[in-house]
Amino acid sequence: MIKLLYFASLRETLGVAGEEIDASGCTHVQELRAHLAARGGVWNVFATSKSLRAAVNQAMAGADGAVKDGDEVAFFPPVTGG
Amino acid sequence: MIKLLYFASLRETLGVAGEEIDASGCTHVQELRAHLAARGGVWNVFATSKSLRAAVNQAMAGADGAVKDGDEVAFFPPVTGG
Amino acid sequence: MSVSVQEADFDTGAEIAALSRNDDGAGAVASFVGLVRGGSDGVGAMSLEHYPGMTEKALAEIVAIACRRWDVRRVRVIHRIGRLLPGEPIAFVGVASSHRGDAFAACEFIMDYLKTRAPFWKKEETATGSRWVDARETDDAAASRWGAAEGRD
Amino acid sequence: MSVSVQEADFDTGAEIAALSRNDDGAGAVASFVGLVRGGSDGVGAMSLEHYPGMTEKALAEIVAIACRRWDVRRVRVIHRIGRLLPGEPIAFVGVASSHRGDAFAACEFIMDYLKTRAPFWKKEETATGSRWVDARETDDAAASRWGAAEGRD
Repeated sequence: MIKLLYFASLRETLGVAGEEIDASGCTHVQELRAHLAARGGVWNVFATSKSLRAAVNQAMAGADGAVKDGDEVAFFPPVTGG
Repeated sequence: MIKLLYFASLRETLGVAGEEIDASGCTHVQELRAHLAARGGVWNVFATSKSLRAAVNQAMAGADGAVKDGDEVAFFPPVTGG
Repeated sequence: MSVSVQEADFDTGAEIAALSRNDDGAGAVASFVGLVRGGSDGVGAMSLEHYPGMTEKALAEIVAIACRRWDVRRVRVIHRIGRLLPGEPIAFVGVASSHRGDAFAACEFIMDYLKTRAPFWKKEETATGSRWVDARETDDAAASRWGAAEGRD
Repeated sequence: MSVSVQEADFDTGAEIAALSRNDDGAGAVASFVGLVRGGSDGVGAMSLEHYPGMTEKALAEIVAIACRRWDVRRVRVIHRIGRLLPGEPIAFVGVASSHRGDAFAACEFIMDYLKTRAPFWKKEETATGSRWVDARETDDAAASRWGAAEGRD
Protein backbone atom coordinates (compact mmCIF):
# COMPACT_ATOMS: atom_id res chain seq x y z
CA MET A 1 0.00 0.00 0.00
CA ILE A 2 1.08 3.56 -0.69
CA LYS A 3 -0.22 6.44 1.42
CA LEU A 4 -1.24 9.41 -0.75
CA LEU A 5 -1.73 12.99 0.46
CA TYR A 6 -3.12 15.97 -1.47
CA PHE A 7 -2.71 19.60 -0.42
CA ALA A 8 -4.14 23.07 -1.04
CA SER A 9 -5.89 23.67 -4.38
CA LEU A 10 -5.23 20.07 -5.47
CA ARG A 11 -7.02 18.74 -2.37
CA GLU A 12 -10.00 20.96 -3.18
CA THR A 13 -10.02 19.92 -6.83
CA LEU A 14 -10.01 16.23 -5.92
CA GLY A 15 -12.34 16.59 -2.95
CA VAL A 16 -10.14 14.28 -0.87
CA ALA A 17 -7.17 14.94 1.46
CA GLY A 18 -5.60 11.51 1.28
CA GLU A 19 -6.06 7.79 0.72
CA GLU A 20 -4.22 4.48 0.75
CA ILE A 21 -3.94 2.62 -2.53
CA ASP A 22 -2.46 -0.60 -3.79
CA ALA A 23 -0.18 0.56 -6.58
CA SER A 24 2.31 -2.25 -6.80
CA GLY A 25 2.88 -1.58 -10.51
CA CYS A 26 4.10 1.95 -9.81
CA THR A 27 7.83 2.21 -9.12
CA HIS A 28 8.24 5.91 -9.89
CA VAL A 29 6.31 9.14 -9.27
CA GLN A 30 5.41 9.45 -12.95
CA GLU A 31 3.75 6.02 -12.98
CA LEU A 32 1.78 6.93 -9.90
CA ARG A 33 0.61 10.11 -11.63
CA ALA A 34 -0.50 8.10 -14.69
CA HIS A 35 -2.25 5.60 -12.43
CA LEU A 36 -4.23 8.42 -10.74
CA ALA A 37 -4.96 10.26 -14.03
CA ALA A 38 -6.51 7.05 -15.39
CA ARG A 39 -9.37 7.50 -12.93
CA GLY A 40 -10.64 10.27 -15.24
CA GLY A 41 -12.77 13.27 -14.30
CA VAL A 42 -11.09 15.58 -11.79
CA TRP A 43 -8.17 13.13 -11.65
CA ASN A 44 -7.14 14.22 -15.15
CA VAL A 45 -5.25 17.00 -13.36
CA PHE A 46 -2.46 14.43 -12.84
CA ALA A 47 -2.05 14.21 -16.61
CA THR A 48 -2.63 17.86 -17.53
CA SER A 49 -0.97 19.91 -14.79
CA LYS A 50 2.60 20.90 -15.51
CA SER A 51 3.13 22.59 -12.17
CA LEU A 52 2.12 19.78 -9.80
CA ARG A 53 4.85 18.93 -7.31
CA ALA A 54 5.50 15.65 -5.47
CA ALA A 55 7.19 14.59 -2.25
CA VAL A 56 8.15 11.02 -1.38
CA ASN A 57 8.45 10.33 2.34
CA GLN A 58 8.35 14.07 3.00
CA ALA A 59 11.22 14.99 0.67
CA MET A 60 10.72 16.80 -2.64
CA ALA A 61 10.85 14.34 -5.57
CA GLY A 62 10.84 14.68 -9.35
CA ALA A 63 8.89 12.61 -11.89
CA ASP A 64 11.65 9.98 -11.74
CA GLY A 65 11.53 9.75 -7.94
CA ALA A 66 11.40 6.12 -6.77
CA VAL A 67 8.25 4.87 -5.05
CA LYS A 68 7.79 1.59 -3.21
CA ASP A 69 5.27 -0.16 -1.02
CA GLY A 70 4.84 1.58 2.35
CA ASP A 71 5.88 5.03 1.11
CA GLU A 72 4.06 8.27 1.82
CA VAL A 73 3.65 10.23 -1.41
CA ALA A 74 2.23 13.75 -1.46
CA PHE A 75 1.08 15.83 -4.42
CA PHE A 76 0.58 19.60 -4.27
CA PRO A 77 0.81 22.85 -6.24
CA PRO A 78 3.98 25.01 -6.08
CA VAL A 79 4.50 26.26 -2.53
CA THR A 80 3.63 29.84 -1.58
CA GLY A 81 4.73 30.35 2.02
CA GLY A 82 7.05 32.90 3.54
CA MET B 1 39.91 81.60 8.44
CA ILE B 2 39.43 77.86 8.04
CA LYS B 3 38.12 75.74 10.90
CA LEU B 4 40.10 72.51 11.26
CA LEU B 5 38.99 69.40 13.15
CA TYR B 6 40.98 66.25 13.93
CA PHE B 7 39.44 62.95 15.01
CA ALA B 8 40.32 59.63 16.63
CA SER B 9 43.97 58.48 16.39
CA LEU B 10 44.91 61.61 14.43
CA ARG B 11 43.60 63.83 17.23
CA GLU B 12 45.70 61.87 19.73
CA THR B 13 48.79 62.02 17.52
CA LEU B 14 48.49 65.79 17.12
CA GLY B 15 47.38 66.42 20.70
CA VAL B 16 44.74 68.88 19.51
CA ALA B 17 41.06 68.43 18.54
CA GLY B 18 40.71 71.52 16.38
CA GLU B 19 41.90 75.02 15.55
CA GLU B 20 41.22 77.99 13.31
CA ILE B 21 43.92 78.97 10.87
CA ASP B 22 44.50 81.59 8.23
CA ALA B 23 45.28 79.53 5.14
CA SER B 24 44.36 81.89 2.35
CA GLY B 25 46.94 80.30 0.05
CA CYS B 26 45.22 76.90 0.28
CA THR B 27 42.48 76.36 -2.29
CA HIS B 28 42.41 72.55 -2.15
CA VAL B 29 42.64 69.82 0.48
CA GLN B 30 46.08 68.76 -0.71
CA GLU B 31 47.49 72.27 -0.20
CA LEU B 32 46.03 72.37 3.29
CA ARG B 33 47.72 69.04 4.03
CA ALA B 34 51.06 70.40 2.78
CA HIS B 35 50.58 73.55 4.86
CA LEU B 36 50.00 71.48 8.01
CA ALA B 37 52.83 69.02 7.25
CA ALA B 38 55.22 72.00 7.01
CA ARG B 39 54.84 72.48 10.76
CA GLY B 40 57.08 69.43 11.19
CA GLY B 41 57.21 67.03 14.15
CA VAL B 42 53.94 65.18 14.69
CA TRP B 43 52.43 67.21 11.82
CA ASN B 44 54.55 65.21 9.36
CA VAL B 45 51.66 62.72 9.46
CA PHE B 46 49.93 64.96 6.88
CA ALA B 47 52.78 64.23 4.47
CA THR B 48 53.42 60.59 5.31
CA SER B 49 49.99 59.04 5.92
CA LYS B 50 48.39 57.46 2.88
CA SER B 51 45.17 56.56 4.64
CA LEU B 52 44.19 59.96 6.09
CA ARG B 53 40.69 61.04 5.02
CA ALA B 54 39.26 64.54 4.72
CA ALA B 55 35.81 66.11 4.86
CA VAL B 56 34.98 69.64 3.72
CA ASN B 57 31.90 71.15 5.34
CA GLN B 58 30.97 67.70 6.66
CA ALA B 59 31.07 65.92 3.30
CA MET B 60 33.81 63.46 2.33
CA ALA B 61 36.40 65.12 0.06
CA GLY B 62 39.40 63.90 -1.94
CA ALA B 63 42.83 65.53 -2.20
CA ASP B 64 41.44 67.74 -4.97
CA GLY B 65 38.47 68.90 -2.85
CA ALA B 66 38.03 72.69 -3.00
CA VAL B 67 38.63 74.69 0.18
CA LYS B 68 37.82 78.34 0.79
CA ASP B 69 37.70 80.87 3.61
CA GLY B 70 35.02 80.04 6.18
CA ASP B 71 35.01 76.28 5.48
CA GLU B 72 35.09 73.55 8.10
CA VAL B 73 37.71 70.96 7.14
CA ALA B 74 38.14 67.73 9.10
CA PHE B 75 40.94 65.17 8.91
CA PHE B 76 40.64 61.64 10.27
CA PRO B 77 41.70 58.01 9.79
CA PRO B 78 39.47 55.59 7.83
CA VAL B 79 36.15 55.13 9.62
CA THR B 80 35.45 52.00 11.68
CA GLY B 81 31.85 52.23 12.85
CA GLY B 82 28.95 49.84 12.41
CA MET C 1 19.48 25.94 14.78
CA SER C 2 15.87 26.07 15.83
CA VAL C 3 12.76 25.80 13.63
CA SER C 4 9.14 26.36 14.68
CA VAL C 5 5.82 26.02 12.83
CA GLN C 6 3.10 27.57 14.93
CA GLU C 7 -0.21 29.43 14.97
CA ALA C 8 0.96 31.84 17.67
CA ASP C 9 2.57 35.19 16.99
CA PHE C 10 6.24 35.61 17.91
CA ASP C 11 8.31 38.27 19.69
CA THR C 12 10.75 39.56 17.08
CA GLY C 13 12.88 41.49 19.57
CA ALA C 14 13.21 38.49 21.89
CA GLU C 15 14.09 36.18 18.99
CA ILE C 16 16.82 38.54 17.76
CA ALA C 17 18.23 39.01 21.26
CA ALA C 18 18.37 35.24 21.77
CA LEU C 19 20.51 34.83 18.63
CA SER C 20 23.49 36.58 20.25
CA ARG C 21 22.83 35.96 23.96
CA ASN C 22 25.87 34.65 25.86
CA ASP C 23 27.90 34.60 22.64
CA ASP C 24 30.09 37.66 22.37
CA GLY C 25 31.62 36.29 19.18
CA ALA C 26 28.32 37.05 17.44
CA GLY C 27 29.02 40.48 15.97
CA ALA C 28 26.24 40.43 13.39
CA VAL C 29 22.57 39.45 13.44
CA ALA C 30 20.61 39.71 10.19
CA SER C 31 16.90 39.06 10.29
CA PHE C 32 13.79 39.12 8.19
CA VAL C 33 10.09 39.41 8.96
CA GLY C 34 7.52 38.60 6.29
CA LEU C 35 4.07 40.15 6.80
CA VAL C 36 0.61 39.72 5.30
CA ARG C 37 0.07 42.45 2.74
CA GLY C 38 -3.46 43.74 2.44
CA GLY C 39 -4.93 46.55 0.62
CA SER C 40 -5.70 47.46 -2.90
CA ASP C 41 -7.02 44.12 -4.12
CA GLY C 42 -9.29 43.76 -1.13
CA VAL C 43 -7.55 40.94 0.69
CA GLY C 44 -9.20 40.63 4.09
CA ALA C 45 -7.26 37.71 5.54
CA MET C 46 -4.81 34.97 4.63
CA SER C 47 -4.99 31.30 5.60
CA LEU C 48 -1.83 29.22 5.65
CA GLU C 49 -2.00 25.46 5.08
CA HIS C 50 1.05 23.26 5.42
CA TYR C 51 2.20 19.63 5.26
CA PRO C 52 2.73 18.60 8.90
CA GLY C 53 5.83 16.49 9.28
CA MET C 54 7.41 17.52 6.00
CA THR C 55 7.34 21.22 6.86
CA GLU C 56 9.69 20.90 9.82
CA LYS C 57 12.00 18.57 7.87
CA ALA C 58 12.12 20.92 4.88
CA LEU C 59 12.93 23.94 7.04
CA ALA C 60 15.61 22.03 8.96
CA GLU C 61 17.19 20.91 5.68
CA ILE C 62 17.23 24.48 4.33
CA VAL C 63 18.89 25.67 7.54
CA ALA C 64 21.42 22.81 7.33
CA ILE C 65 22.37 23.84 3.77
CA ALA C 66 22.84 27.45 4.92
CA CYS C 67 25.05 26.30 7.81
CA ARG C 68 27.27 24.38 5.40
CA ARG C 69 27.59 27.30 2.97
CA TRP C 70 28.18 30.18 5.41
CA ASP C 71 29.93 30.75 8.71
CA VAL C 72 26.90 31.12 10.97
CA ARG C 73 26.65 30.76 14.76
CA ARG C 74 22.88 30.50 15.35
CA VAL C 75 19.81 30.35 13.13
CA ARG C 76 16.13 30.72 14.04
CA VAL C 77 13.20 30.12 11.68
CA ILE C 78 9.55 30.62 12.62
CA HIS C 79 6.65 30.14 10.20
CA ARG C 80 3.07 30.74 11.23
CA ILE C 81 0.07 28.73 10.01
CA GLY C 82 -3.69 29.30 10.24
CA ARG C 83 -5.61 32.51 9.61
CA LEU C 84 -3.70 35.82 9.57
CA LEU C 85 -4.82 39.40 9.00
CA PRO C 86 -3.07 42.06 6.88
CA GLY C 87 -0.13 43.53 8.76
CA GLU C 88 0.40 40.37 10.83
CA PRO C 89 3.81 38.66 10.72
CA ILE C 90 3.93 35.36 8.81
CA ALA C 91 7.56 34.32 9.01
CA PHE C 92 10.79 35.14 10.81
CA VAL C 93 14.34 34.21 9.83
CA GLY C 94 17.27 35.34 11.98
CA VAL C 95 20.96 34.50 11.58
CA ALA C 96 23.82 35.35 13.93
CA SER C 97 27.37 35.29 12.61
CA SER C 98 30.78 36.73 13.38
CA HIS C 99 30.55 38.97 10.32
CA ARG C 100 27.70 40.67 8.56
CA GLY C 101 28.31 39.30 5.05
CA ASP C 102 27.63 35.74 6.20
CA ALA C 103 24.64 36.78 8.30
CA PHE C 104 22.97 38.64 5.41
CA ALA C 105 23.66 35.93 2.82
CA ALA C 106 22.47 33.03 4.98
CA CYS C 107 19.32 34.92 6.04
CA GLU C 108 18.32 35.82 2.47
CA PHE C 109 19.19 32.33 1.22
CA ILE C 110 16.96 30.71 3.83
CA MET C 111 14.04 33.00 2.88
CA ASP C 112 14.53 32.36 -0.85
CA TYR C 113 14.69 28.60 -0.36
CA LEU C 114 11.78 28.59 2.07
CA LYS C 115 9.69 30.36 -0.60
CA THR C 116 10.22 27.55 -3.12
CA ARG C 117 10.82 24.42 -1.00
CA ALA C 118 8.90 24.57 2.27
CA PRO C 119 5.39 23.09 1.91
CA PHE C 120 3.19 26.06 2.81
CA TRP C 121 0.25 27.30 0.75
CA LYS C 122 -1.55 30.61 1.12
CA LYS C 123 -5.23 31.17 0.50
CA GLU C 124 -6.55 34.73 0.38
CA GLU C 125 -9.99 35.81 1.50
CA THR C 126 -11.43 38.59 -0.66
CA ALA C 127 -14.79 40.32 -0.86
CA THR C 128 -15.84 37.88 -3.60
CA GLY C 129 -14.63 34.65 -2.03
CA SER C 130 -11.32 32.95 -1.42
CA ARG C 131 -8.51 32.02 -3.80
CA TRP C 132 -5.24 30.14 -3.61
CA VAL C 133 -2.19 32.36 -4.14
CA ASP C 134 -0.22 31.51 -7.28
CA ALA C 135 3.49 30.82 -6.97
CA ARG C 136 5.56 33.67 -8.37
CA GLU C 137 8.22 33.10 -11.01
CA THR C 138 10.36 35.72 -9.28
CA ASP C 139 10.58 33.35 -6.30
CA ASP C 140 12.03 30.59 -8.48
CA ALA C 141 14.48 33.13 -9.90
CA ALA C 142 15.46 34.28 -6.41
CA ALA C 143 16.10 30.72 -5.26
CA SER C 144 18.02 29.69 -8.38
CA ARG C 145 20.49 32.56 -8.17
CA TRP C 146 22.11 30.82 -5.18
CA GLY C 147 23.41 28.22 -7.62
CA ALA C 148 22.96 24.49 -7.82
CA ALA C 149 21.30 23.13 -4.72
CA GLU C 150 22.58 20.11 -2.93
CA GLY C 151 20.15 17.28 -3.64
CA ARG C 152 17.16 17.43 -5.90
CA ASP C 153 15.68 20.79 -6.81
CA MET D 1 13.53 57.69 6.85
CA SER D 2 14.80 58.25 10.36
CA VAL D 3 18.40 58.37 11.60
CA SER D 4 19.57 58.53 15.23
CA VAL D 5 23.03 58.81 16.81
CA GLN D 6 22.72 58.15 20.52
CA GLU D 7 24.38 56.78 23.66
CA ALA D 8 21.24 54.95 24.75
CA ASP D 9 20.43 51.35 23.87
CA PHE D 10 17.52 50.73 21.51
CA ASP D 11 14.55 48.34 21.43
CA THR D 12 15.08 46.16 18.36
CA GLY D 13 11.61 44.64 18.42
CA ALA D 14 9.91 48.03 18.72
CA GLU D 15 12.03 49.47 15.89
CA ILE D 16 11.16 46.57 13.58
CA ALA D 17 7.46 46.77 14.46
CA ALA D 18 7.42 50.51 13.73
CA LEU D 19 8.77 49.90 10.21
CA SER D 20 5.52 48.23 9.08
CA ARG D 21 2.98 49.78 11.49
CA ASN D 22 -0.16 51.13 9.75
CA ASP D 23 1.29 50.16 6.38
CA ASP D 24 -0.14 46.88 5.17
CA GLY D 25 1.72 47.26 1.88
CA ALA D 26 4.92 46.52 3.78
CA GLY D 27 5.29 42.78 3.21
CA ALA D 28 9.00 42.55 4.06
CA VAL D 29 11.20 43.96 6.80
CA ALA D 30 14.92 43.19 6.68
CA SER D 31 17.06 44.30 9.57
CA PHE D 32 20.56 44.13 10.96
CA VAL D 33 22.03 44.49 14.43
CA GLY D 34 25.78 44.96 14.86
CA LEU D 35 27.17 44.01 18.27
CA VAL D 36 30.44 44.49 20.15
CA ARG D 37 32.47 41.32 19.82
CA GLY D 38 34.60 40.43 22.81
CA GLY D 39 36.57 37.47 23.69
CA SER D 40 39.75 35.87 22.59
CA ASP D 41 41.90 38.97 22.22
CA GLY D 42 40.84 40.29 25.60
CA VAL D 43 38.71 43.24 24.53
CA GLY D 44 36.98 44.53 27.63
CA ALA D 45 35.04 47.44 26.16
CA MET D 46 34.71 49.57 23.05
CA SER D 47 34.46 53.35 22.87
CA LEU D 48 32.86 54.99 19.84
CA GLU D 49 33.88 58.48 18.81
CA HIS D 50 32.10 60.32 16.00
CA TYR D 51 32.03 63.65 14.16
CA PRO D 52 28.90 65.41 15.45
CA GLY D 53 27.05 67.15 12.66
CA MET D 54 28.67 65.22 9.84
CA THR D 55 27.56 61.86 11.24
CA GLU D 56 23.85 62.56 10.87
CA LYS D 57 24.37 64.08 7.40
CA ALA D 58 26.43 61.09 6.24
CA LEU D 59 23.85 58.58 7.47
CA ALA D 60 20.97 60.55 5.91
CA GLU D 61 22.84 60.67 2.60
CA ILE D 62 23.47 56.90 2.66
CA VAL D 63 19.77 56.30 3.35
CA ALA D 64 18.82 58.69 0.52
CA ILE D 65 21.01 56.76 -1.94
CA ALA D 66 19.37 53.49 -0.85
CA CYS D 67 15.90 55.02 -1.33
CA ARG D 68 16.79 56.02 -4.89
CA ARG D 69 18.20 52.60 -5.76
CA TRP D 70 15.54 50.34 -4.25
CA ASP D 71 11.80 50.34 -3.73
CA VAL D 72 11.69 50.88 0.02
CA ARG D 73 8.85 52.16 2.19
CA ARG D 74 10.58 53.01 5.49
CA VAL D 75 14.16 53.00 6.74
CA ARG D 76 15.52 53.30 10.26
CA VAL D 77 19.19 53.69 11.21
CA ILE D 78 20.48 53.89 14.78
CA HIS D 79 24.16 54.13 15.69
CA ARG D 80 25.33 54.24 19.27
CA ILE D 81 28.29 56.25 20.57
CA GLY D 82 30.20 56.23 23.85
CA ARG D 83 31.43 53.22 25.81
CA LEU D 84 29.95 49.79 25.04
CA LEU D 85 30.64 46.34 26.47
CA PRO D 86 31.02 43.06 24.53
CA GLY D 87 27.60 41.73 23.52
CA GLU D 88 26.02 45.19 23.48
CA PRO D 89 24.36 46.39 20.27
CA ILE D 90 26.22 49.13 18.36
CA ALA D 91 24.09 49.72 15.30
CA PHE D 92 20.66 48.95 13.87
CA VAL D 93 19.51 49.18 10.26
CA GLY D 94 15.94 48.25 9.32
CA VAL D 95 14.24 48.50 5.94
CA ALA D 96 10.57 47.90 5.10
CA SER D 97 9.58 47.19 1.51
CA SER D 98 6.81 45.57 -0.49
CA HIS D 99 9.14 42.71 -1.44
CA ARG D 100 12.00 41.00 0.31
CA GLY D 101 14.63 41.44 -2.42
CA ASP D 102 14.55 45.22 -2.08
CA ALA D 103 14.46 45.07 1.72
CA PHE D 104 17.52 42.81 1.93
CA ALA D 105 19.54 44.73 -0.67
CA ALA D 106 18.85 48.17 0.78
CA CYS D 107 19.59 46.98 4.33
CA GLU D 108 22.93 45.41 3.42
CA PHE D 109 23.86 48.37 1.21
CA ILE D 110 23.26 50.82 4.06
CA MET D 111 25.43 48.74 6.42
CA ASP D 112 28.24 48.42 3.85
CA TYR D 113 28.20 52.14 3.11
CA LEU D 114 27.94 53.07 6.79
CA LYS D 115 31.08 51.00 7.43
CA THR D 116 33.16 53.05 4.98
CA ARG D 117 31.50 56.49 4.91
CA ALA D 118 29.95 57.35 8.26
CA PRO D 119 32.46 59.13 10.56
CA PHE D 120 32.64 56.75 13.52
CA TRP D 121 35.84 55.42 15.07
CA LYS D 122 36.17 52.52 17.49
CA LYS D 123 38.72 52.30 20.27
CA GLU D 124 39.15 49.01 22.10
CA GLU D 125 40.13 48.65 25.72
CA THR D 126 42.34 45.64 26.37
CA ALA D 127 44.24 44.33 29.37
CA THR D 128 47.35 46.17 28.16
CA GLY D 129 45.76 49.51 27.27
CA SER D 130 43.58 50.89 24.56
CA ARG D 131 43.98 50.87 20.78
CA TRP D 132 42.16 52.32 17.80
CA VAL D 133 40.56 49.70 15.58
CA ASP D 134 42.06 49.54 12.09
CA ALA D 135 39.75 49.82 9.09
CA ARG D 136 39.31 46.49 7.33
CA GLU D 137 39.98 46.08 3.62
CA THR D 138 37.02 43.71 3.45
CA ASP D 139 34.79 46.67 4.32
CA ASP D 140 36.05 48.63 1.32
CA ALA D 141 35.46 45.56 -0.84
CA ALA D 142 31.94 45.14 0.53
CA ALA D 143 31.07 48.77 -0.18
CA SER D 144 32.60 48.80 -3.66
CA ARG D 145 30.64 45.76 -4.88
CA TRP D 146 27.51 47.97 -4.95
CA GLY D 147 29.02 49.74 -7.96
CA ALA D 148 29.94 53.34 -8.57
CA ALA D 149 28.60 55.59 -5.88
CA GLU D 150 26.77 58.76 -6.65
CA GLY D 151 29.06 61.66 -5.75
CA ARG D 152 32.58 61.35 -4.50
CA ASP D 153 33.76 58.05 -3.11
